[in-house]
Amino acid sequence: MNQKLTYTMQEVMVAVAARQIRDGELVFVGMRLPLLAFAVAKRMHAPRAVGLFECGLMRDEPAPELLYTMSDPPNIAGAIWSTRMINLMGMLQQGAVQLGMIGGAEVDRFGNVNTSYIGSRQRPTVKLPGSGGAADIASLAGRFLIIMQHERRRFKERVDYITSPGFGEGGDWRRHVGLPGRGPAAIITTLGTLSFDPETKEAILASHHPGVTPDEVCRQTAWPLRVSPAVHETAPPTDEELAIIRHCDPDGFWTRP
Amino acid sequence: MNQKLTYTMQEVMVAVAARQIRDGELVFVGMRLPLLAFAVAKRMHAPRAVGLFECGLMRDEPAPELLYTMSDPPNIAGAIWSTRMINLMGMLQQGAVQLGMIGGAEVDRFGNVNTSYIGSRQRPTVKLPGSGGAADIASLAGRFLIIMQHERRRFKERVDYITSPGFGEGGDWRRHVGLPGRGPAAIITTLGTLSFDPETKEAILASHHPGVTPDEVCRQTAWPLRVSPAVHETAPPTDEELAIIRHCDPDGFWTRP
Amino acid sequence: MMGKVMTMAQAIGRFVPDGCSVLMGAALESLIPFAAGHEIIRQRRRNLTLIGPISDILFDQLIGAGCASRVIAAWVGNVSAGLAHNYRRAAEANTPHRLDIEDHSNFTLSLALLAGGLGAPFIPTKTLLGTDLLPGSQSFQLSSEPDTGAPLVHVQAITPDVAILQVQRSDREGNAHCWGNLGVSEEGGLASRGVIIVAEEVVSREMILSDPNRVLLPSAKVVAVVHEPWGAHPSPVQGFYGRDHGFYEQYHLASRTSEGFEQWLKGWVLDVEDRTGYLARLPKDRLNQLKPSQRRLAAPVDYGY
Amino acid sequence: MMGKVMTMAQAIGRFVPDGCSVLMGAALESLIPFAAGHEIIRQRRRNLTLIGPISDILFDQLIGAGCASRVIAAWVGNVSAGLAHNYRRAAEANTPHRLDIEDHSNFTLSLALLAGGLGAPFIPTKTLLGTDLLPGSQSFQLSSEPDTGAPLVHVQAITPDVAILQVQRSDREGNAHCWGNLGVSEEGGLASRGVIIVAEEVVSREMILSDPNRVLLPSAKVVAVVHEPWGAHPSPVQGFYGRDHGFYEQYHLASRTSEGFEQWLKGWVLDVEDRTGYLARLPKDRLNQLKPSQRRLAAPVDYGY
Repeated sequence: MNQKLTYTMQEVMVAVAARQIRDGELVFVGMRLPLLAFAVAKRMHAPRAVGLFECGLMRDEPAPELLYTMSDPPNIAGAIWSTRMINLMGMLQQGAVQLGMIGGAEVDRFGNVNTSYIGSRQRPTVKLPGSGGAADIASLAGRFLIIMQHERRRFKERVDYITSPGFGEGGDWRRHVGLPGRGPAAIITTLGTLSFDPETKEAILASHHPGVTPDEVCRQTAWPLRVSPAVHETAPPTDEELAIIRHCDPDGFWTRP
Repeated sequence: MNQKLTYTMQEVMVAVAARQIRDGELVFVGMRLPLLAFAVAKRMHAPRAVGLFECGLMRDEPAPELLYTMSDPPNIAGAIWSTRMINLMGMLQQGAVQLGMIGGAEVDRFGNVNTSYIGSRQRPTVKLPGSGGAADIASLAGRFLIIMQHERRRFKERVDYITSPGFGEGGDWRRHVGLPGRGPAAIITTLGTLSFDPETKEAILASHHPGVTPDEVCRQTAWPLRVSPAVHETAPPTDEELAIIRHCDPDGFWTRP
Repeated sequence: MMGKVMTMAQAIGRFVPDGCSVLMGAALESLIPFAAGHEIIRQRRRNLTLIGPISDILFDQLIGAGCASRVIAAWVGNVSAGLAHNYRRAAEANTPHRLDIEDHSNFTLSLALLAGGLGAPFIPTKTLLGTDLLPGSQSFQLSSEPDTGAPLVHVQAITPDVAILQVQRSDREGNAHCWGNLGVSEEGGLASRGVIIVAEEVVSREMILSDPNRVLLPSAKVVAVVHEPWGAHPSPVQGFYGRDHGFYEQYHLASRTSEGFEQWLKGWVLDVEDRTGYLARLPKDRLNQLKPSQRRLAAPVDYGY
Repeated sequence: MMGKVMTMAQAIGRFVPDGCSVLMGAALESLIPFAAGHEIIRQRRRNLTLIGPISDILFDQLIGAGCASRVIAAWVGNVSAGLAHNYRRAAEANTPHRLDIEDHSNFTLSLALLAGGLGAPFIPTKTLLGTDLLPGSQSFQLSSEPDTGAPLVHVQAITPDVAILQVQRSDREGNAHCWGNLGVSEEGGLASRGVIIVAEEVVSREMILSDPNRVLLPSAKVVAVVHEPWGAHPSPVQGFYGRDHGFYEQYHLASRTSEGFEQWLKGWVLDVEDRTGYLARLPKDRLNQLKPSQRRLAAPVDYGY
């Protein structure tokens, strides 16, 4: 935790992600920070948002306990639907899910995410776990958020392998390859928030978190990161947001590094 | 009821159909006579046969009451699986269902069945209800039985419309058009039983029911019906078979015309 | 904010406009939303596309009343009594008017709805190869397996405008429990743009959420919840009432002629204000006779942790 | 006739031969058949193809023990703790030996199993377009919509030799009740040639048949029923026990090196005779801590008529 700040960068990320959830939206919720973001949004500004969990669950109330995985018993009890994965994935492909959230090990200039192979596919330096449902969210959700650790080795000009498609090579690449979803809306990192140029689809620094300078963000990015003319400090989590986050994750399992 | 006989032709048909069910088989059971045949087979020689109902049910014991439709409450209570139709149809297409039974309004020389349009499709003389699941059974079951009223107007050289495919134009037509199931094993009628020539796939009179002559069967068939050299009288229902049929259909709703 | 709970008249008025496509009879011979169908007739809807695997006599009634211009189905008849007379008159003599028929089998209709719910353009199958259902149909495209060249049928996705699903119980948001054979209820609901839930009972959210595996589909799909006891009569609802076989037989006889059908329709639908009025016309004791004679409770299930 | 009920050793011995393809972890993070996986390791199976959407640490253990030559999965890791060390060693350094990896997403794996269960050669989708999962994969075929020319991915059907499914309760024939998130349990079981049911409880036929809508799949598919309480530990089973998060963390640390993994494997699998032996090694009171602190019974359901 930054010594001057009364919150962690993870808590900032949760608050920023939560603000992206609009009321009434169907949200493909992952684990960890996205799950907390869903809880914050529900209690703050999006009481009618509904969460989908790819293991086969839908909830309109966050689980009352901290979850380590989406299939934990508290997430099942009180769900509004407990079903087969394919039903939720089908809704995703139908276009019924407005927002999804994914993590990643590497991301590039156009928001493509790698969670599969670092190095070559044949003989990788690091074998990462793979897509899970992230590639489906990135392909099919109305829009999605990428939530990541901001380090120079992870923010690469070009990822080694596209697991979850962002804007590919930029421009209208998504339309060209046939992807239905509109692509990433933002990359929410430990240092700031990146949005995408509406034309070129290149990632642009939109805000830097409290205590972080735009220069620091650029230094931790391996391509020449464009900085928005409107760049500003990320609005820090409010007391109310923090209270919800800490209620959900009292021991800081996900939010205190 | 034939005055000399102590059973109806429907009861003969049920007994003949029941004998086609082998122990341990998965059987796509329709309504009416096939349902009774399943009950007879279960209690006689096929105790491990399992019945599939396209509405979404599987049973390894026949329902304890007379059914008017397969979704009647006594068919649901005590089922071994109550599910979605597509799961049962999927098993059918997988090749997991060895036998199916269908009815029909018209049948032809090669066992094709029409339950859709008599006359032209554009302006039919009679609009029949359609396939239901019969065309799927005929397409996909390992083998199937056709159970029908034997009348000259129904046994036609060529049906007006193929709803449920038999052997098409004969020979290896089924393989040629790509149908996975092996086709009809028999036509069980109010007058006799027809099987199919293994090469030409033409229907052949295999047995005539008690009190019916081969000639009568031929007269009620609109194409020159071949008679098997081994043609014989259908073995009548045994007392045990009759007892089961009458236990299941005490008022003769399906078995007394 | 107006809630989802409303009368049948309101639900049909708002969500089943002229010209829309509507899925009914998804469970097959049980849970058929007859009360909804009768309200559609009373509100004199026109040019509907009726979608359903088999519909027992519900589609026949809607066709006879002139509500439908198109049917996408595997079977239209009277399951326990025989042919569907209005369907015949429409197909054979354009009475009361022309009807487009898109023939499916039960499997292909369920695949079409499955594809709709999955957001897939089609699903391939080997059923119906060689049959007369394929030529000229918009529902099917002939294709072949890329590797082997073996013939395939691509069943095109169907996405109805609205599905009307009868269930045992629902909460006020449309979180609903349904049991018994499901037919294409789940696929059909997921494929449709909106779902009208017709419930024998409207119960608490807590009751439904006590058993999320029993929930039929996401309430986010549900646009209306109609509390309509006996809404499926004469079809059965497991745990609530059995099938009224005689009613089907009676309809079969009455609808043999157009005139007979008109009279039947007047007596059971048009001259009746709503489901309560309909039920009042049934012979005394009929409802009691159809009620379960025995409870058969499902074994307890514990979601505790 | 020998019945279906047998020990885990018998079930694995008979139905999971060397070289077969086996589906496990179908529900995702819950109901993972760890006891079955450990028996596979003890019986030193080789050249298995492991199939599962995500498998939490089960596939990592089987890979580290040298049982697998191929993995068809969307994700292999440690859900609450991070990367899968044995999976990394196999993919990065062929340790203990070479591993073929067929990458899926969760959606495509579920479509592949759905297609398998439907007897369809493939199902088309728009997911994964433009990604590096497609080129060179046997699982996918690029295609396009006939009408529009829009790109499509044909996900090829998967039909595992055997699925191992953990459930709450089963009768002796394999009629089984399962609740909680189902993942690809149903599709996977239907797609497989045979199913091994691992049940927390073996109960009467009457109990299962009292609720046929809760039945996971047809018992005709089931080749073995293994009564194995705590068979899914450290993964959770709704109504029976929670997730043992610490156990995953412990495994994560222990398996960082090959030596550490070998030692872990010796202690928890190889030097243990069966599940009873495994459970005896858990810290005193661990099982009690994982038991539900509260019952949460599903609302009653009446199948009466």
